[in-house]
Amino acid sequence: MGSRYDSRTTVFSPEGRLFQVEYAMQAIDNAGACVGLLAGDGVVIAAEKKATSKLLAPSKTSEKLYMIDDHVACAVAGLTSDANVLISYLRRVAQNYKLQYQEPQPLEQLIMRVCDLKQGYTQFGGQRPFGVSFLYAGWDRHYGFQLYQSNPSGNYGGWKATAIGANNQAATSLLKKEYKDDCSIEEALELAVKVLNKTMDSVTPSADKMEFSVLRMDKDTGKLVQHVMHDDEVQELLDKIIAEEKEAEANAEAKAA
Amino acid sequence: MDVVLGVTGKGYAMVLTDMTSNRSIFSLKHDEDKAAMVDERKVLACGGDQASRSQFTEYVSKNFALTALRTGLEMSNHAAAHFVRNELARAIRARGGPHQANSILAGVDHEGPAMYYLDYLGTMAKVDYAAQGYCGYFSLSLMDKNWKRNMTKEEGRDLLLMCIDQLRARFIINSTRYKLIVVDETGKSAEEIIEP
Amino acid sequence: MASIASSEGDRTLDPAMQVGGAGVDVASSTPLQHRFSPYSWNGGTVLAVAGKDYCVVATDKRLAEGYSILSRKIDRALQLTDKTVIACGGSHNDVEALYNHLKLRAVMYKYNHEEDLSTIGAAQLLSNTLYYKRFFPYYALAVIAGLDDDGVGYVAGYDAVGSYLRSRDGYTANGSAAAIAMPILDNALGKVGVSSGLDEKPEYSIADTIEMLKDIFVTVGERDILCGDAVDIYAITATGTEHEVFELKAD
Amino acid sequence: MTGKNCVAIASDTRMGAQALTVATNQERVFKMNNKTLLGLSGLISDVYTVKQKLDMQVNMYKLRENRDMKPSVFNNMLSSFLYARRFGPYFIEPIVAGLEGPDNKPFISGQDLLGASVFTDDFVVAGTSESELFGTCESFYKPDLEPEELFETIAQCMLAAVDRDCLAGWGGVVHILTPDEHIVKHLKGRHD
Amino acid sequence: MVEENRADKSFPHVDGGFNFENFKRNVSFMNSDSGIKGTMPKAWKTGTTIVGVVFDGGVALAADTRATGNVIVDKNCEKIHYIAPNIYCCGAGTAADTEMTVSSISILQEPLRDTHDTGQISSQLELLRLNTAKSSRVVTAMTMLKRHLFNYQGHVSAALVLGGVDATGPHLYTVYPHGSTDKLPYVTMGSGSLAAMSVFETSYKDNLTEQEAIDLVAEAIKAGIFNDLGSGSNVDVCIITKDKVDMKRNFITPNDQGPLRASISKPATFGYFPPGTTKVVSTDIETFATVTTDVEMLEA
Amino acid sequence: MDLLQAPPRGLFRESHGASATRMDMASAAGMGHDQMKFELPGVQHPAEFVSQNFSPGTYEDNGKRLKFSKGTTTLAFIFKGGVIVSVDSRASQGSYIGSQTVKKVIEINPYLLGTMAGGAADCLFWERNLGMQCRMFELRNKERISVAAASKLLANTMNYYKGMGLSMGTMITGWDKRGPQLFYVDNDGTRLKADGDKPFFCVGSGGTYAYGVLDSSYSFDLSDEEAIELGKRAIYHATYRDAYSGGVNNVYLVKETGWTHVFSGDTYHHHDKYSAEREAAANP
Repeated sequence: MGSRYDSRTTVFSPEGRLFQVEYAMQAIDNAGACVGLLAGDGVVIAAEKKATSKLLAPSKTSEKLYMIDDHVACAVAGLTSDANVLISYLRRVAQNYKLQYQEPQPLEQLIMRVCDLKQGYTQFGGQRPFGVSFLYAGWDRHYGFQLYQSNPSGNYGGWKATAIGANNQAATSLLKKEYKDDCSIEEALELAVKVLNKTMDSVTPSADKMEFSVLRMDKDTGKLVQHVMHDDEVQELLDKIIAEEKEAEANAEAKAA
Repeated sequence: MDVVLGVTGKGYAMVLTDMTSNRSIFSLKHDEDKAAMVDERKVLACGGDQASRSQFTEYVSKNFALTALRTGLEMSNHAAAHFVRNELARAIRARGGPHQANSILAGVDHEGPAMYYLDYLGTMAKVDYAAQGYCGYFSLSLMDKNWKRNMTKEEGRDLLLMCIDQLRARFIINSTRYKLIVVDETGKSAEEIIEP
Repeated sequence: MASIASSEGDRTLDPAMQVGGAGVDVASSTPLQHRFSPYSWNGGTVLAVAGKDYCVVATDKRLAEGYSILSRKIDRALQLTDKTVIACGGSHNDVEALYNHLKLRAVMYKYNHEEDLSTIGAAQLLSNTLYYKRFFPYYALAVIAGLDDDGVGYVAGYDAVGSYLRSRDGYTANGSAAAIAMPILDNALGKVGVSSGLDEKPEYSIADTIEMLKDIFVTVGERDILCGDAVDIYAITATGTEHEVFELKAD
Repeated sequence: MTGKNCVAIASDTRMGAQALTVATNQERVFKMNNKTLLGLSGLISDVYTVKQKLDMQVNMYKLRENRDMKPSVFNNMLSSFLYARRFGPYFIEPIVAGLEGPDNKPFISGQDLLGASVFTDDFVVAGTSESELFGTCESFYKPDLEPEELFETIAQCMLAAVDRDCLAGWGGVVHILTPDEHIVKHLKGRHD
Repeated sequence: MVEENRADKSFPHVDGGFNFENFKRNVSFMNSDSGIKGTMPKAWKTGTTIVGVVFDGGVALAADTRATGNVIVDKNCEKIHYIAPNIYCCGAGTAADTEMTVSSISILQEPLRDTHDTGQISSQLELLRLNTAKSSRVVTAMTMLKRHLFNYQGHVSAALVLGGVDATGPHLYTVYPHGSTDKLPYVTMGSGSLAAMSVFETSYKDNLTEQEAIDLVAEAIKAGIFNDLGSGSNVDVCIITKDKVDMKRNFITPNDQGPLRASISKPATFGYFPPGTTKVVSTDIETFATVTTDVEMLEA
Repeated sequence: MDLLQAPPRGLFRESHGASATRMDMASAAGMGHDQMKFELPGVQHPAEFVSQNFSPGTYEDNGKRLKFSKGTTTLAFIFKGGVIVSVDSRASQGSYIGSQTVKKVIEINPYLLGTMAGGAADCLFWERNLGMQCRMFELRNKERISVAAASKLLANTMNYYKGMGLSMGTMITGWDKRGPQLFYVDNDGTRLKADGDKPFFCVGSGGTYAYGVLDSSYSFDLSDEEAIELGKRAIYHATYRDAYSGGVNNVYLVKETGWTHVFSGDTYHHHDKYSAEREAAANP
């Protein structure tokens, strides 16, 4: 693919492509997958944690899912170091908005800000683009629950269900097939597990390889709650899905028989 | 010395200002607007010297317009009030000095009507009715006595007229004309010049 | 009061005379001003509580100026008659002068009328005496405590120029720590103009009252640097006045 | 004021421009996180500004560190914040009250407008009624009160004190923080 | 690069140094004749008696524990501040100045390591120690302090007694708010300095033993506590020798109010508030979720 | 002592004035000495010195520790049933509330009332002094002094001490041959008669708020009950907004037969009552 048009971010190829930006996007396709689903009563984002080495101490905090503010969470696929810079930027933007207006920043405004920053790195020379894509799960009073995706080019868009990272085509096609509008959070979680199962290398899904975050309204208090699921909750969810799959298989076999 | 008053009621907020512009011992003008719509459904009524007042109101309204253009969203009363307060608090620390503007911000948003008392120091209070400057000494007791929740527009107007009568009777500085602006869900729903 | 004789008020010195004077800025064009204050601030806190048939007044014994303690055993209270005690915080020179004057007036009254000045009469006398110095006040923050003509406890607080008022609920505080002590008394005893404390304020006995005042003085001693060392407590009943000294901390 | 595994801050609710009472619903006590309460007395404009700036720092800390700021740490941050403005201070006097560490040990501190801290294990006070409050608290405070008792004590101390201050009152509010709950009680006070 | 935003810059640890954003505004407040001036809070002073004495093999520092504003705001404050493992310092003057110039609580406790660079002599010394791998000298600390104070021309109102033991032996300095210093065998500072000095002048002798030094400084502080109204409460003593530092916090507590209170039998209804004494208009209770990873937003 | 004495002129030059002062002393302490004179500080300009150093300032007493008690919201109005006098009861020294139970209506005699605003001692003393002068008048002339004359006496006194830093804003009210009368007198020597369609005054820091209520609700034809209620209401609203007014509301009604103290109640309870009424009005 090498060409003399890919040595700089700021140079278009004759076909009108920015190779560096595309390479960045390809780099992301190797990263652990993230999937996001918009449910009727909340947003689910989930991510695969890639186990690189047995010797690596597991991170104390989340590797793939980050809280940006009380009303926004994001999932990251790509270079973690790049992501850290952008996440801290996102947090500062959100906090500054709050400082100025004393209310949470509308989601799209926040994403627009970080995408402007990302875009800058595709246009000015001497620096490479950020090698990260994000999924954003959030809520604001204007549009309720929302799911967005952004990539290194600085493009972003709103989605009902989407995936980034490794095997995202496969994930997206599964989502296309199985996603239902206005599904419940539980259904969305189950679908997220299925999608991750499909994208992950390993055969047996396990809780320590996945992260889930749910944004929803608390039924009792009516307040927005961001909930990062514990390992045992994740395991419970996995067990349930595996049981269902087995049952389905058994049914199928029975049918076939 | 300006008269700046406001009340909220059922689904609306209204402000009343005098229309006099004074300098030294004479009065320059009797048709000065001291309240401006800074947004579709927000009005900023302001007392203070004319320069500060106009600079300040314009700064606020242009910023709100910019925000609306950028985001396509309407700012909540809460956010708008904090924006204005922050600007006041910033200005008083800045080289240019404070906005010598004591204002009342009133508006109607998805949560209904709201009113904020803001002075040049950056003091802010969310209130049901308000008066800025000296006119407060004469009208607040009337508002305390006669204001009630969910007043109709007519009742609100009557209350403000009562305050004007009081100011005419007791305030050393007398203005002849006052302007009343009513904001409701649809935006500016009425504007009236009140003359004796 | 000798110092007052030397007062020439705001004295403007001729800058020319200051040339070569120690520590004087010769280049300065503003004239040097000497201001003289005839007052000092010696602290002093007075609390008084009146009951149905008694009255207790307590005042601390520390005489202070700035950060210095001038005396740890000053008497701030004046027993004017058997049934009347006056105690003052403020500038102690003025307080002494005031006391001397009042003593004289009380004695003269007794000679003329062959009876003691009543507490109510003394209260009015004190007010007038203070007011006659309206244009050069005694710096004395006074409390008068005693029994009225019916034998009921009488307490009144004064400002420096003689505005006074018999306390409706029978307590007052004056002097340096009035603001510290007053809300405590309000809470315990205040019935009107007060939103705190028990709904029904209890009636305290004279012994309880004394203990309560001691406790409040411990509090005041903890927070007011001018108050400490000891407290004079005068308990006035129909049978006479008992005097007690309660030791406070000395720091 | 501290209690047994709980802390409380009380404040009045008046907002005024000198003699004129502008509003009677002023919040001066804020929950910074589930373990920390902040009370700010002083110029109301600065109360807002400082509170909002601190809020931002507390949020950033939480996001960065994935844990809540401890009350003592918050106190230190506030202290540096104020002292940085040694020669142009904010006109506020803050009080920090919170529960510290896994044992929820009560923590309270007060600061002057330049950020000098006082740490006590009983009570701290600030504001226009400072002298009055010192009197009532010094007299009425008792150690190891349960939340309900602590509420009565702090509320009484506050009401009695503001009743002697022209510039304070018009209702009051008490915030009580226990390990599990944040209780806010609005008090009936004098409105004159 | 990632842009710096405005609000962040207004926070101390970004810029470093003092922040003068309010200065102009405050000057206009002070010049205004409205009632605003009278209601402004005032800075606390330590009042204070602080002393130090050199003895055979070490330095003894001592301080009282009172801080005053309009009234006594702190009955048991700490006025002996850490500077280095072998150097301590007593502070008198404006409470914030003494605390922040000398100690730097925010350094000792996490996590705002990068607060403004003023003051915090102790942190500068720590950096110096890390860079040079040598223990700090008292004279270094003294020079840093005097430079800092001189720089601010007395506006940073801290009067200090600095003591420590280093490779060259025990040293005791006083540092005045304008930056002048003295090196003496026995020193006093603060509003109670005269009272304390009278004790030193009476009882000081060369080559005191450690115990004699402790007794002497404690006596000097007590003189301040009882004769100076700005000083009060307890005696803190700090003994620095070549090998160790012995911080005797509340070494003597001559002013405990406990016994005094105990001697009073106040009526039972005084300060007794049964439940329901206070009239409550409304109660809101927020119960914290037990799951710690949940984060709640206030206004959804 | 190097003290100047007030020169014997003005009020005190008149024989009844001078003797009145002595009489006051005599009644208080049984002494007829002329020892009691107003002492002035021995400076070149005593008036200036006095007003600079000892007059009650607006919010703080010129930075002096010497703080005098001061107030206030007071009001009085004439209506068909007589005169209503309604006052608060707060005495403040700086922002500290010295007392919540001050009697700000001074009962000069059974037919004359004075109110108190400004320096408490100034009002108290001079209205006491006025009471004495009124009594002297009665004894001399065998008839009660008119309210107009009484207020004029007080205004004369104030005029004499003009510029010395006295602080007084008072209303003198009563019932005389000409019916209910109300006068305003202050430390500048101002003396105003209440008449016309708004025969009332509000005095003190909370006065503007009281005016709001009075101006909008006043009518000459109020019944006694309505008038008392209006008096209460006006004071309540003033205490609510003005930091330096509060405490207990005292209402007096002046009739041909003299004054009666018709109401005394804590504004604490007024607030409960009126705010409940307002809530009720919002949800009929």
